[in-house]
Amino acid sequence: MAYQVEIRVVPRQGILDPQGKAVEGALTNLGFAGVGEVHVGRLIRIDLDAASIEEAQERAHKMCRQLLANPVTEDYDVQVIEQAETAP
Amino acid sequence: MAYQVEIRVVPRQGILDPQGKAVEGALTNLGFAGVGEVHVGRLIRIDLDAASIEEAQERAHKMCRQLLANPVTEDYDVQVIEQAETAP
Amino acid sequence: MSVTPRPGDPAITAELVEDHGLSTDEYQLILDLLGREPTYTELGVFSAMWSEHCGYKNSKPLLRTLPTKAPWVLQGPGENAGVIDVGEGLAVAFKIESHNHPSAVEPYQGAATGVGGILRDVFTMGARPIAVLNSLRFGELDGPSAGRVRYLLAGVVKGIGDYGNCVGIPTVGGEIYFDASYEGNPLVNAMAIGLMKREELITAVAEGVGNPIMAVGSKTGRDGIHGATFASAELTEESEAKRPMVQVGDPFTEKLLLEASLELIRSGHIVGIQDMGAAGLVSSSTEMAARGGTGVDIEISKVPVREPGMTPYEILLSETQERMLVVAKEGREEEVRAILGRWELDAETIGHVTDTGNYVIRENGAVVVEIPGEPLVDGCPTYTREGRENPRITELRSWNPSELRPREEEQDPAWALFTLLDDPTIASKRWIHEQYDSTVRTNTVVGPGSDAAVLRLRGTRRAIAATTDCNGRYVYLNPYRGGLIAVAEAARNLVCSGALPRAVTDNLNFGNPLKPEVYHQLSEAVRGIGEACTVLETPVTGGNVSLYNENPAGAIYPTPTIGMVGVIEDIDHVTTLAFGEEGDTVILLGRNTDELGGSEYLKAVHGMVAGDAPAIDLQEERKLQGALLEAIRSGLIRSAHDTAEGGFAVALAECAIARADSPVGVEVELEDDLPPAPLLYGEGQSRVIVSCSEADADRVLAHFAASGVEARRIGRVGEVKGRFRIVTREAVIDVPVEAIARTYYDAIPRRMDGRPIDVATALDSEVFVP
Amino acid sequence: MKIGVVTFPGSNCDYDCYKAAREVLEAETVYLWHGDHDLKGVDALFLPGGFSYGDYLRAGSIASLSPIMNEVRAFADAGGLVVGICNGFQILCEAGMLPGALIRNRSLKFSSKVVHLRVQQSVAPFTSAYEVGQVLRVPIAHGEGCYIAPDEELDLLEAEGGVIFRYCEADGRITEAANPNGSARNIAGIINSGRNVLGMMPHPERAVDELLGSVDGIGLFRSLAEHLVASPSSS
Ligand SMILES: Nc1ncnc2c1ncn2[C@@H]1O[C@H](COP(=O)(O)OP(=O)(O)O)[C@@H](O)[C@H]1O
Ligand SMILES: [Mg+2]
Repeated sequence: MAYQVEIRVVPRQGILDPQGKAVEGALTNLGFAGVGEVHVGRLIRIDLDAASIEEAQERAHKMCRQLLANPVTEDYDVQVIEQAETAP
Repeated sequence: MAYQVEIRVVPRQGILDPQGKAVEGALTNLGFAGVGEVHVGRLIRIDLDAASIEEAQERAHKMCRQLLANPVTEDYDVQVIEQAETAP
Repeated sequence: MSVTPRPGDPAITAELVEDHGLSTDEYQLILDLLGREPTYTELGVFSAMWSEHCGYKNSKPLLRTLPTKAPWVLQGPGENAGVIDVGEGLAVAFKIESHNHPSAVEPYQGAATGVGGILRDVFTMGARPIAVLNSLRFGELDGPSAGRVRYLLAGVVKGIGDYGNCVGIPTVGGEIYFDASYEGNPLVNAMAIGLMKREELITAVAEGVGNPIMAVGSKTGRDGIHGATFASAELTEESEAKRPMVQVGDPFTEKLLLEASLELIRSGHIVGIQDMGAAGLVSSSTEMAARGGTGVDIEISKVPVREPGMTPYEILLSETQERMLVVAKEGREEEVRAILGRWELDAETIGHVTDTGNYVIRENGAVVVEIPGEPLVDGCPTYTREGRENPRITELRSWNPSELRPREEEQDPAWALFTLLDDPTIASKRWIHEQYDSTVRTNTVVGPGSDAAVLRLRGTRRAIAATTDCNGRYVYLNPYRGGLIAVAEAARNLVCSGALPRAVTDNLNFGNPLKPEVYHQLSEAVRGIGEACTVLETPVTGGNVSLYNENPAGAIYPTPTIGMVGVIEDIDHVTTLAFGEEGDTVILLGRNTDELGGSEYLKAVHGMVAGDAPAIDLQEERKLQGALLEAIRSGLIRSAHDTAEGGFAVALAECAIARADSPVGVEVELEDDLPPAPLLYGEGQSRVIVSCSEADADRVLAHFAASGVEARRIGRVGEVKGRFRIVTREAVIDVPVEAIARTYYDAIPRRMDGRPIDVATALDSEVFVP
Repeated sequence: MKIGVVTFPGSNCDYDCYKAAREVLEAETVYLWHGDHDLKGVDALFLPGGFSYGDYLRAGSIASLSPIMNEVRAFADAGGLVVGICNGFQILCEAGMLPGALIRNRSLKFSSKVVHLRVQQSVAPFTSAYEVGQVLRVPIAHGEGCYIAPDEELDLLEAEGGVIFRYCEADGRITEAANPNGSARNIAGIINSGRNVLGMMPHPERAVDELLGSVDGIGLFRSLAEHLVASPSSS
């Protein structure tokens, strides 16, 4: 089965996030009202073949632990959706 | 009203994505099976005060056009959810 | 063989031909050449090869007039890069290349891929890149369009930095000017320098019938299709729409390609290698064949692609970056693959060299392109256009400085100086070059911030110096003089650093050559460059032509950027602009003049661009440079800096504040009987400020007197953080040197830092912030 | 004495490290390939600067999983000396061989210039040739050199004497202005609790030649050599 995995990696709460800070300032500079905290993270999309959605899930989490997220500074979450079998 | 805006910025379809390529290679080298195309983008989370969800939406799109996404090389989408009124 | 149009190819109509930038006469030429109608694919091939970018339609006749030979020139124009002998068995390859139009559309990627391309041009000659320089032009950093300019500047600088830093080649120098004439059409020229042993020189030829042709590096996508023709058309609203898929740089793959290519070249398994640059596979394969006097036969379906359903047209014209074409020796494919594999790169054999002299492309066996190679490469018609100076400029030039009334603020003689030091074109470029790794590879003896960059040559006592220079405003006001001065200043910058100027690579950035006023600028500037290169013995070994640089307001300032390389015989001769010790004697070489035309002072203080470019006498210049180099070599000179934009006062300030954290005071007196403005800020040529120890002063003065070069003691170097003092007959400037330094170093940061655009750039989102 | 310099795809200071080791220590120096599992019996290891795998995910993250890193880890566990410079430091953190992480400079810009470093301690094996409080002039060139770690981790690091270099003013004062990238507590270089693994963002290998402006990096190589001579490595 073909799955579309989406992984969202964000700076852990309380960890310095220079990009978030900068964007926050910039948006306010540009005159946007009501801007509170801003955080900038990474979005990773993976086309993944797996036997089942559970397997895809499980494999994606392994990828995050091993490579995609830094346990010291980042949190992540994984979403897996089944892919429509339409040709590209 | 307090809203939580989530913006996902990804390389435009068909454009070279060296980051995605590198991650794809790394995952395969690590022995992960079934890995197809990989794309790496940006995830931006913004706490936003706005009168209505429409207004929040509209403002978020403006932010993308002005600052957060590059119309030449990137596509983006915006999701706005209402925030539980629990203190941070 | 019969050529069959592909099913689904558009019919060849007059419009289609025109869209491909080919005139009716040129199209007729194609018909005669083929004896039939070209296929759509063939039309694409011709349009690329006969574009300005590849065919040099409007510049070739002019370029032929440039001097290209000298005993030390190992490789002149026509190859990927020029090569000169720098002694002790070493050779240096260098070339400059423009990426103006891509950078106008997408500054970050445009500039990054510009650096990538020029690096490949150098290492495909067998040289390891050791340095990059960049020559930039933008609109004004103040005023209505400042937002757009910030966006372009931030993106371009980050693009150059990210690419060079990642590949690990130090960016050691360059130049940058801000002027409204570049609004909407910035100039981004990158120059790369590589080092090799003389015998390692290799040229990009496809020789040996039967030898396999291999595609190496990134898979081909739809990037930048028709970039070459794109680069040969004016930027208009439509061109925004016509915009091809933006080329994205991949410096990591470039680094692998660099290492693998050098290994391949040394391995002896290949006969030729070339970058797939502008017009990608087409130009690389045809040019290699033409040089070898051979033909090629390529099966397009073998080319590795990134996207499904790509047509031969797209594959041939794609400008996907980080790709190379390799001609291997027959039967050595496996060895070649082994070397590339080690660097995690793939190679596909896509065709072979033939003796037919024809350029043949097949799609699954069916011939879709068959064109005689020689005329395809060299048959591009060239034109000598008519040139006529725009009368407006003739009139501007006749403006007479004595009409100028000083401004109120000039009551305070220091005011104009501070105004100039705060002018981004003059101010410190630290904000820019601190984003460039200038010390990687540990050869950078003098990095950004002096007149020229200096790189040591390991294993010898030698070094090379490099600079890029061109004052477009001079060329605008007087193309011929402007051309002379661009070369003279580059050479002067090298000499000030202790180097003997050796050779030039030039980047001719001009407007639309079909306009007589532009063609006039082009031909006159080239005449000046040629003359100066001849007198100063710095032949042109290559370069790049970028025409159609226009914006709705008209053409940019004509900007023939001169990249020059020189040789320093002994590392002890390396000299910078920074004043040495307190008490050192300050000496002025050359003559102060009454000129103000085309000066930065006129523009920054009076908002005027007028007058004639400064006069220059090449023989005087040559004498000055010869004498200065002798003095430096004899170890008498502690610092040297030529006067340039901002004139004497700014040059003196630059010597005093060169060390940002410990600026030194200086006191000088000028007795010249000249009005303050031209004396302090005029840009009269052939002047250099040198310093030496008090004890050596008389010997230095005697030396220059003996060489027939005007030289006079004008003052002494003061204490660290002392006063900056200039006394003239009519005015006295006396300010703390730290104030000078602050203004000079803050000018660009205060206009750039902490602004939204800064953030957009950091996010690599590169969005235009109005 | 034999020194090894690991080359990862995208390393670009391997040559500078190699030259520095060669010329300063006159020691036999060899390149080690990321894909190999062989350390060729070296006595000390350098992980050089550069952009391994383009630093396309997080700086050093992909390289930290290279085959040779298993040997590097084993070598360090056995007490072998490992020095990570710039990208090498990032790789060591990503590999978990040093605490903390290196993120985007506070300025969000790549920063290339000469900075001042205060030597926090003069101890074997890496800094015995320096005085405590000595101020060094050493180049930096990085975009992701902001060192961070949870506060308790930092406290522990300080308590163990793990902080080796701090960014400082020319006169040695530790100030915010002297901090080029926003690193926590101006930290520029640290060692592990085993005191045999060093990571630092500045480039000592670029400061070993008067001609290039500074020789303040030599001390690091000397210290390392002294230690190796005094106590030949187990590996
Ligand atoms: N775009 C740039 N990139 C790197 N260095 C630059 C750039 N622009 C200017 N510089 C550096 O700033 C210094 C001053 O430049 P410039 O005023 O053009 O010198 P000069 O007038 O002597 O040619 C030079 O050392 C030059 O290398
Ligand atoms: Mg100069």
